[in-house]
Amino acid sequence: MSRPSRWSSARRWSSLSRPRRSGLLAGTAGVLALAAAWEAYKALLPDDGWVLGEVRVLPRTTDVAMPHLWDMFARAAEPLTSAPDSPPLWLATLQGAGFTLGVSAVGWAAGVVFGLLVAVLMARFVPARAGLLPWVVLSQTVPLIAIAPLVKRWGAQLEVGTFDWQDWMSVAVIASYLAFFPVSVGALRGFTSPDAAADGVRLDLFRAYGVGWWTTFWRLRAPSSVPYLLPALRLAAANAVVGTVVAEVSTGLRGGLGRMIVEFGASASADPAKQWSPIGGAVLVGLAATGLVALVALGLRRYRVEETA
Amino acid sequence: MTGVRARVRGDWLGLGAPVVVGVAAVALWQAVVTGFGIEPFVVPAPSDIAAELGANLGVVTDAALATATNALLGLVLGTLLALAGAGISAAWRPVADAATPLVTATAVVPIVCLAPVFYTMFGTDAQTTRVVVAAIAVFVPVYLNTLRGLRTVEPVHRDLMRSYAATPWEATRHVTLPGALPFFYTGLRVASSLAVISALVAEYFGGPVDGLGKAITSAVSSSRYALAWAYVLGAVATGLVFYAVTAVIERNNHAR
Amino acid sequence: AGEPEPGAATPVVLQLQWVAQAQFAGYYAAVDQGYYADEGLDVTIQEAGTDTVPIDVLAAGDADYAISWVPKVLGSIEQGTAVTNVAQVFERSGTLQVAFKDAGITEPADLAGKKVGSWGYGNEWELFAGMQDAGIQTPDDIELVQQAFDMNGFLAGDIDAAQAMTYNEYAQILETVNPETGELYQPEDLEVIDWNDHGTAMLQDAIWADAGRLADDEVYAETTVGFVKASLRGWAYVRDNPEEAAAIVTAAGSTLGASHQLWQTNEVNKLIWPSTSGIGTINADQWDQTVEIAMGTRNETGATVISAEPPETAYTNEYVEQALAELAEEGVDTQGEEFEALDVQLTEGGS
Amino acid sequence: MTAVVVSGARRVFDGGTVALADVDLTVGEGELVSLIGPSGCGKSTLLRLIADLDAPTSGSVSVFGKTAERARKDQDYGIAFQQAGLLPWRSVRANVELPMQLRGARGDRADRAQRVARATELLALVGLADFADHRPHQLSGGMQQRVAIARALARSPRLLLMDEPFGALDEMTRERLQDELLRVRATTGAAVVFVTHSIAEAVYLSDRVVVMSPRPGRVVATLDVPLGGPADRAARGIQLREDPVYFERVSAVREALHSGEAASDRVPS
Amino acid sequence: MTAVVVSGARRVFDGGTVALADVDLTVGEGELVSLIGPSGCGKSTLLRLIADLDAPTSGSVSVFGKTAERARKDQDYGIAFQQAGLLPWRSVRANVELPMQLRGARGDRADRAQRVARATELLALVGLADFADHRPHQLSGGMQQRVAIARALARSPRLLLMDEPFGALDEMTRERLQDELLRVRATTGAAVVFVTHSIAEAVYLSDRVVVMSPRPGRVVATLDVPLGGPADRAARGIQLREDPVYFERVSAVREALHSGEAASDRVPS
Ligand SMILES: Nc1ncnc2c1ncn2[C@@H]1O[C@H](COP(=O)(O)OP(=O)(O)OP(=O)(O)O)[C@@H](O)[C@H]1O
Ligand SMILES: Nc1ncnc2c1ncn2[C@@H]1O[C@H](COP(=O)(O)OP(=O)(O)OP(=O)(O)O)[C@@H](O)[C@H]1O
Ligand SMILES: Cc1ncc(C[n+]2csc(CCO)c2C)c(N)n1
Ligand SMILES: [Mg+2]
Ligand SMILES: [Mg+2]
Repeated sequence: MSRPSRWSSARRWSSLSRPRRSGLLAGTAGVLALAAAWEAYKALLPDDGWVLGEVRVLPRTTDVAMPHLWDMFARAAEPLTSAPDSPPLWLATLQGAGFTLGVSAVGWAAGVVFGLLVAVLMARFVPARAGLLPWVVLSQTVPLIAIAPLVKRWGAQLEVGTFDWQDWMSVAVIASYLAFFPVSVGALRGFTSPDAAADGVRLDLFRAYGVGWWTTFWRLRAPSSVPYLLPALRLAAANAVVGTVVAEVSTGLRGGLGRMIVEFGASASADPAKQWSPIGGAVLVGLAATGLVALVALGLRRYRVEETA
Repeated sequence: MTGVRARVRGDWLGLGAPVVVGVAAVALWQAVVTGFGIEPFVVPAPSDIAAELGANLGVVTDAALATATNALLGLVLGTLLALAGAGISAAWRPVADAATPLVTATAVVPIVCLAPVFYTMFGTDAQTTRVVVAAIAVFVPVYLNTLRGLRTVEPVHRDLMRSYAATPWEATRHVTLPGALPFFYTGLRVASSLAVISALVAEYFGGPVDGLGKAITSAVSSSRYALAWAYVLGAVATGLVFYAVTAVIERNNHAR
Repeated sequence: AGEPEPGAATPVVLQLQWVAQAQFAGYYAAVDQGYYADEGLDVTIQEAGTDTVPIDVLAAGDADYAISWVPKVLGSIEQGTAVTNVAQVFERSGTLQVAFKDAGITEPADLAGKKVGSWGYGNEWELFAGMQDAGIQTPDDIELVQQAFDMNGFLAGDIDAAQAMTYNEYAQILETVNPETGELYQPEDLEVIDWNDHGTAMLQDAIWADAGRLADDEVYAETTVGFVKASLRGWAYVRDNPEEAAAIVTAAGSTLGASHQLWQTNEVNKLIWPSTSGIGTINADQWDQTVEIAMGTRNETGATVISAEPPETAYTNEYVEQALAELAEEGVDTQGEEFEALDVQLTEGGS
Repeated sequence: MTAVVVSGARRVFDGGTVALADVDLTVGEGELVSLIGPSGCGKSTLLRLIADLDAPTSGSVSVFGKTAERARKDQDYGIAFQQAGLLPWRSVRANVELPMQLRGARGDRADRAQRVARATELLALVGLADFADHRPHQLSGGMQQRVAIARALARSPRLLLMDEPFGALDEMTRERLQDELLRVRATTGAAVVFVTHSIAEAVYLSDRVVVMSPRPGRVVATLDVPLGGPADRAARGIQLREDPVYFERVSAVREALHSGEAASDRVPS
Repeated sequence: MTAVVVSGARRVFDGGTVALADVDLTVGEGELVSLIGPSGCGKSTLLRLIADLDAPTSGSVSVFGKTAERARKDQDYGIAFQQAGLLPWRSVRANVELPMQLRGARGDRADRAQRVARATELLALVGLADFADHRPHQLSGGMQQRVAIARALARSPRLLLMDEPFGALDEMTRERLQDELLRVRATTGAAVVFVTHSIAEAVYLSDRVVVMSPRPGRVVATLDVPLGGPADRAARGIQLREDPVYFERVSAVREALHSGEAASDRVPS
């Protein structure tokens, strides 16, 4: 039965999608609505939230639990500490966010490279795929915090010539551990997508040309994988940020948002608005990271007629 | 090229190869640790881990059950919320657009940032925060995948329902929902192991003293690394059970 | 210590058990005041995260010395980590169990049936020992709650009795506005269980060295004396100049507020000074009490810290005695009998 | 009363493409009319206007004297698309039952029994009685098409709309289904609007062949095919295809197509 | 020397399906042979054996006197599948250049220039000179097919293998491409194995039509089509389709097909 090819149907869908601008407007409305809901909730519900039997179903509304939004912004404008040369909190947060973003980027890149290598290995050798894939899935059930100190330890033992392992590199490695997973799974799906019966004709074509696996890989499998790879890269970016922050908390690396979150715990009771700054910073880092991936996607747009989850 | 022989080979590979790889990896690990006399704080030997697991099976199981309960509640709660949200978003485009930045932000914000404030909001004497954290982690993939599924209605099916003058509810019941099911399951599969990890990570930041996350730090802080890894095995097993159960539900529910 | 070679300072890495704060003021002061440099040492201070086990960093060779609480290290030693306590800096325990007055908790036995906060991470053994002494069965008789980085759980009433260090969390409470009065919480609002008063105090911050290297590496042994000496001298500086010491720690990157930092400096001083046998000396009776509790106390999973006496190498006064002798020669007061604590005013948020 | 009246229908798409320009079309009751023309000439668009799956930019469409919308809501027609468009999660039988189920007002036991009986009958008609409990993906493309046709016939509509329903089939299966369509028509007396790009098929099946020209889509010729009524044709079967009238009409349609094509400046492929 | 010799070829698939049973086929140099038969009778399987995309369970295949594998590695044939199978990320031109690029040993400037010239020539041949820089998705189905055909011709193979290449096209485009194929054949003298399920197409194009029967796939008849050489046919164009010999051969193939079909017990759809 003839079905419209993926490529042409994609074009039809995109022509149906609404103008960007209305989405942007609605998005802003959504953010404002959440802000309004936060304050309304705070205003309307009792301090103790709503407790049903033994379980608190709705959160407390005290200023410690849910500071006013304007308090968060006001706090961000004030200095980080009372030290005379202390930068404003927003600036410190931004610097921390920049640091975390940098480490995440390294972790993302390392994870992407490793993920791609694993995917190529699994695409090339069927037994490798069967043997490795379950372990790749399994690897993500190992809690990150259990391996973070180990990675730091392994890294610290490493010293090759003038190259000295830095603590931030351990954090980047931990970030890459989370980032590699979606890449390897997504890339494998992409690399093997020409094997699907519906697309088999292209693979037959390359066989008819009498060319080897690697030529087929570069000319067919790799370009075909792009629609699968791009969402994976985006997921990997979000994962890399999560991994970086967790590892910063875990190893105590100074400079990033994770460390700020740990330290600000000490003032969570008396200065509750303070800890919302690094949370906002983390959202920014995540958005920036996925935004950077969008740039990569832009470079690959010729291969990206449709994206597949 | 695919045929019975390939399938049989595939089945053998599907079960055998991972076991071979696993056994080989564990053997190599054991050999390296004993051969080079590696300290347990670098990496404990598999045999020691197994011994600790054997000696502490009850404690590990209790901890795993505590974490699994929160993960399961979070999985159910997050899935229900995601389904409701995706339904509303699919039915009403402006809601979907308005939710987009919030969902994106939720997808990228690390749990470690949220857990401390959630304990303050929901109380640190209850499991609520762990459930909420797991639910949030679950929400994102289930919502995104389901929404995509609800939106991917084949044009020919849409025309068909219109030609029958079907009501919106009939169209939803007969075409949209069944068509979205595979997408929903893709999201659920991702969410299942996420739920376990998230509930576990949340334990680091407060709540009643139970669960695998707490147990791992306790063991590590007194250098009992083999015991810590026995708890990690508990976490892996829990994640695997969650993943397998969702896979089985998926297979039974949409045998295609 | 040996003659410092001119121009070639020995690099030394010190692993802390948490991030920079006045708890470690002595080491930061020693760096700042050049005491380590005087001993020919180039000291780098490494901070810790939530999952850092300082003693294992030391054992792995990634640090030369580590600061850690004794009960945590006893567990590691039993797991085969060869380290030695070369200077017991804190003579007293800073761990409290804090409750609001109206909770009716004045002594350990009152904890029964209450929601009790515990940090975990090996910081909870004094609490378990105290409850065990009071005949409380854990976890059956109490509801154990994992305490977060902050005191919000306590303030919101989720925890009836929370763990608190005198120098940190206790101050966090006193920096917070009491919504009922509109003023900061006052010590009178709180009931405090101090484990020093109930016989279950355990030794806390000590300087740990690698036992293997102490035995085999003469240079390291010499360095150890120099390191301990300069560190103790740093602590003497903190005692005599608490304001300056607090500023040094803040300058080293701590984000704690000024009044909180000074409070912490002052409280830590109280844990050291006056020193019974000279700062850093390990008193056998305190050590034995710590070991005894570590062997006899069960946590919520039924585990004890250790099951047998630690080896001989677990502590030695050899190096600290040399250091104290040299310090005495140089006219440094190592007992602080004259020590007078400050009366620090906490401000809202500790700023 | 006529089955379909399209008058002055125009359809301009958002991009400015004029898919149909002033199309008039009348289909009498029980009549089979084929639409033929090069790809992109608006055949599907016209069919969709009749089915009220799309609305004309100007002009009007009426079906059995009502508006197209009323006719759709009254379920006056059955439709088969070029793609079978079966619901993959339903069995073959359940796919055929779908239109009845959606309109089976009461949903009680008697209703159900009637539905099952009708589906069985229809599946037998398209030669798929043995496949009632299979899932669509277990059928070949041709079998799926036949299920879609059975589904279109389910409620015995007075009007059948078919958009290249045999497009994906091999020649022999196609010929067999053509004969089946003639038989169904003979027994039910339904009017049929049949889109195709096979000249032979159009001539073989139709009372009238409507030839269209591409962009903007217009009717360039309407040719009668005097080969007898449906029962007659179904009976003659293969011989019909060797009748000289048949060959002559095939040539006539081909010529009309080629001249219509020449009239437009650029030929789409 | 003959282009293709298949002797006693048998292909049994894993499930036990006998797709081909003892098939013999000879294609002379420059000859155009069509394979026709009901869906599932093994036409594609046979073509894939010749292309060495699949191997016979027993029997042998030789291409220009070599093994099929050798011929594939020597790039002795060009192939076009039923689906166009273009690479969507490449321009139309780059798609046509692909086989030359994969084999363009040196990849230097002269090599490149030659490739570009050849692609331009081929695109003109299939009437797509203006679309060289378009992407496949910007083309209609028929245009995509033509690109695939240009690609198959790129290295001027002595043997062309075509599996229902015009299957997805509307009738008029199809007829135009048939004429183009005849022209190409007349100029290059390539042998062609052409799979189709259109009887008219098979007769119009072929020197010989091979009729196959379904499961197990066998050759049930081989019919010569004495309508003149390719150049001659291309010149006569539409008139050829009205030649009595043409009609006669169409009927003959139809009869052969129907009888072949009757020989097997169950008809696949
Ligand atoms: N939704 C749409 N938006 C814009 N243009 C459209 C749309 N649908 C169809 N068209 C255009 O309208 C014209 C007629 O399309 P239609 O599908 O009716 O052609 P057709 O005759 O059915 O062709 P085919 O034989 O290929 O099915 C074409 O030029 C097509 O590009
Ligand atoms: N990979 C395969 N595994 C098992 N059976 C197969 C395979 N490929 C083809 N077959 C079977 O072999 C027979 C011949 O298939 P083939 O594709 O050659 O038919 P065809 O004549 O090309 O049909 P069509 O006209 O539909 O393209 C069919 O019965 C088919 O089901
Ligand atoms: C994960 C984690 N959470 C909290 C603390 C708090 N804490 C308990 S004792 C101590 C040292 C003195 O302040 C500190 C910081 C910790 N260590 N690790
Ligand atoms: Mg159409
Ligand atoms: Mg075929």
